[in-house]
Amino acid sequence: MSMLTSSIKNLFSRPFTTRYPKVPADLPPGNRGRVLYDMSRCIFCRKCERSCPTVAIITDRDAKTQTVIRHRCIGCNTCVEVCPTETITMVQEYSRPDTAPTVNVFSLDLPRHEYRIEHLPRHDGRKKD
Amino acid sequence: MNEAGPKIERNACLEVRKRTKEMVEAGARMIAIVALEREDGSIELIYSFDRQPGIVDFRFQILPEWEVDSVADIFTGALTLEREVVDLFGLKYKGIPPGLFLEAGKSPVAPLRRRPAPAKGGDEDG
Amino acid sequence: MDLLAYALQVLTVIVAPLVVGLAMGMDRKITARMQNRRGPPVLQPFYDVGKLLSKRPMLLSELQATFAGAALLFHAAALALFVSGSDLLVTFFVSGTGSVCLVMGAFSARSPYSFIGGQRELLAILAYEPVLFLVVLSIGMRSSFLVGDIQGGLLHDLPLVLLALVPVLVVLLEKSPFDVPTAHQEIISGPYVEYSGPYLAILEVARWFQLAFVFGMVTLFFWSGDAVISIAGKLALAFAALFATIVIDNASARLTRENMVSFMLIAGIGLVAINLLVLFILKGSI
Amino acid sequence: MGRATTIPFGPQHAAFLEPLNVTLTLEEEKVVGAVLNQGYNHRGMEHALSLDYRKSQYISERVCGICSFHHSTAYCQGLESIYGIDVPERGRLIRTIMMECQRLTSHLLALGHIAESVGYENLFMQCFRERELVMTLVNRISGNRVHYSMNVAGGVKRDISPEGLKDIQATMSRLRPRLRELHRVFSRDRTLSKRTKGIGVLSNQAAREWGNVGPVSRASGIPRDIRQDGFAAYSMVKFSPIVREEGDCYARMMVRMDECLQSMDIIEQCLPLIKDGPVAIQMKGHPKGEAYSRVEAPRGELVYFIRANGKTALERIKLRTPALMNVASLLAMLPGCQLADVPTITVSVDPCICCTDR
Repeated sequence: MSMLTSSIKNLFSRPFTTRYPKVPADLPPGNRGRVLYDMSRCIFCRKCERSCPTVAIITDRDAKTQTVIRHRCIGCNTCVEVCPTETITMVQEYSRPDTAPTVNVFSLDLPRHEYRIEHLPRHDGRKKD
Repeated sequence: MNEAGPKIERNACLEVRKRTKEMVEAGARMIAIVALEREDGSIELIYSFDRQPGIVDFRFQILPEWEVDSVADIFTGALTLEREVVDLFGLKYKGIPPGLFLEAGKSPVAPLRRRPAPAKGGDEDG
Repeated sequence: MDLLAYALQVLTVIVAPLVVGLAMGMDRKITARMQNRRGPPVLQPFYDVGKLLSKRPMLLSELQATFAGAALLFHAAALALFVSGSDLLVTFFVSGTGSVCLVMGAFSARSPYSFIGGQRELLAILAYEPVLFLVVLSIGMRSSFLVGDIQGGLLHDLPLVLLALVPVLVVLLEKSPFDVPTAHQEIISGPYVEYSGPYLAILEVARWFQLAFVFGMVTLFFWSGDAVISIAGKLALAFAALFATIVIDNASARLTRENMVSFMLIAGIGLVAINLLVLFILKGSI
Repeated sequence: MGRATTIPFGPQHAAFLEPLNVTLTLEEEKVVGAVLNQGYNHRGMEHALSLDYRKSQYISERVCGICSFHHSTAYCQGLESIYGIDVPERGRLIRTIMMECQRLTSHLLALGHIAESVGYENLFMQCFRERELVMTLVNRISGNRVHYSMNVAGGVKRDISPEGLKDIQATMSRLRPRLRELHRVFSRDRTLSKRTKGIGVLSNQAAREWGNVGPVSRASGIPRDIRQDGFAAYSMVKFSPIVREEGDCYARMMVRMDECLQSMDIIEQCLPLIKDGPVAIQMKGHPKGEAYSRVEAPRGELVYFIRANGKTALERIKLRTPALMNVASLLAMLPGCQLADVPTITVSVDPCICCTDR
């Protein structure tokens, strides 16, 4: 019965929880949400692709695109650190939840930090040998 | 330990019980059994003990078909560690059944052993 | 009996479980606030039942559906008898039969969790029914067995009997420390585990009827000549009982079966006995 | 009666956060036999970790969500000792602070989980509310709530700013009275102690035989804490392992509760020690050699064995997680108890199935 006092106290104090999907989450500055590319700076050196621990980045030199497989990205910040031209930035907000695996395609014809969302069939986005 | 590792020895399988008993009587605690496959296909087993202030280990090398003596009756906790080796490396321990992590008959056999490489560079996709 | 009174009774039988459903929603909200959370909307129990009703019916055995329906019927009949002002003893036994139907439904599914849940539910019935029975007896002896004839003075004369109803409510509302039969961390909601979809909804509604009956017993303790004061007092008393169980729930861990049976029998029967004894000494008669 | 029934406890069970199956043989409600089945979460982590040593510190965090920093620290320490380098002092202190923060979150989770397993929902919520303070703190410091991605071989890659240090201090002073209150509830609450005292006793002898580690062994009177070996910056702070003798669920619970308070002490001792300087040093070349690396994770001693042969892929990396030893010892505790106590006992060893199965 030791919780008696704190229960009554809680009853008359404001709830600790928030109405999350309606109210945005309280993300601190420096939160690693997701990566965005500024394609005008990209030199297609493939450093990010090679450094990615989860093989979430596909660089296409011919089509001039960078593809991020969203559900594979773990937000470890490695690509941001290795990028020689500061093409990649990490933003606070998380990517939106989705019902199917999505890839975000960054290409030169899109404005800065904008991307095209494409859906992948399941089990795709993995290198075939 | 030198780079080449210990010699492949049949007797080592039997000696492990003696060494474990010594260790346990000296108040040591077994912390891990590390199995690793060497280039020549033999298996190196490392039994490591926490005997303060440091780690003491006992290593030997066997062929994968040999049966190893179980030390689970000397140190009960070794049972889990041995079953793990059985599961992941397909070794045979005396009286220890497989099936700690993997389901017998349904899961891949010995997932941590090198497969008979179909082509080179096939390690990437696991 | 004139038609208006009759219509009023039918309306009460329909509305009472809905009020209980609303009370369940308030219970969840208050519990959440006590735990410093926001909690679901007050209408959540109705959303839940609606959702359950819209699901595909699935059963392990046909008997389960029969017993779920029987539980609903018995509990509804008990409430109807109670509202129509008939004998409290008969009402009590009809309601008890409804509880047993739940156990039978649990036993009719071939599942170990359901079986253990059924056994525990039987044990719970063994623990709370005697107390409830004694409460009924003391109300009947003090005032009248016919619900329609019961008038004021119960709260004044039998306060400890009312107190004995609180642990009964704790068991029926499935709250710790005595949520033993439906302990979801142990046996995953016990007797309910093999029910799903509309049948679970039926059992939930049956529970509302049962609770409406027990809360009805609580409301008997307050009576006033003025209808408005009477109803307000009855609701306040029922809410106080609910609030007491919520406070107990939030300040205790679940106890074991043995604790439940011994506490219920010793404390419940003890409280009723002390009350009656004191009453006997003070007034010379019960 | 007297006929034994077999019930599957898990892999999907309300008391477990993760898939673990205990097949119980019951007589009435008394447990007469138990068989553990695990492996529902086996992901082949040892193989995945050995693919590329430069990326493995991120993957090793993913072995387990609630002791992620300990995993990556163990991995990085292993590589560092293969390279034979010493991490700068600031880097070690930051690691220590992060590890203790994570111990706080992990222990509060375990405590809340024990409270939940005996149906004490309110206490569970309170534990998680206080845990949230630490979670948001580490989110501000590291950029993420669970997987900090701060460790690299050679140190840490994200420094703590002076404001961050003040933030830590402020959070600790906010947290302390709240944890004292929790400590009071956990130690004094009568219904809770009724459900945990004398339940699931693991004797000192049994704990030694099963090779238990961490809070489980310390609750059975084995005064062993790997932090005393002084990895990271633990040689610079003063603390002594918390040991209890009873070996029951209550003792395991209270050891965790006391360790929470101790963690705060350690963090507060670390803060003034932090001096300006580098947080990491760069390493050259591929690793070659082998090393054992041990850290005291929230659940106990975590052992990494790394053997590298000068290539990108490691030859062998072996993880001996604490939960593997502790979960196995359930077999010694379960027989003879009541069905109602099974969730409490299993949860009191803090079974992290992600760690166990890897």
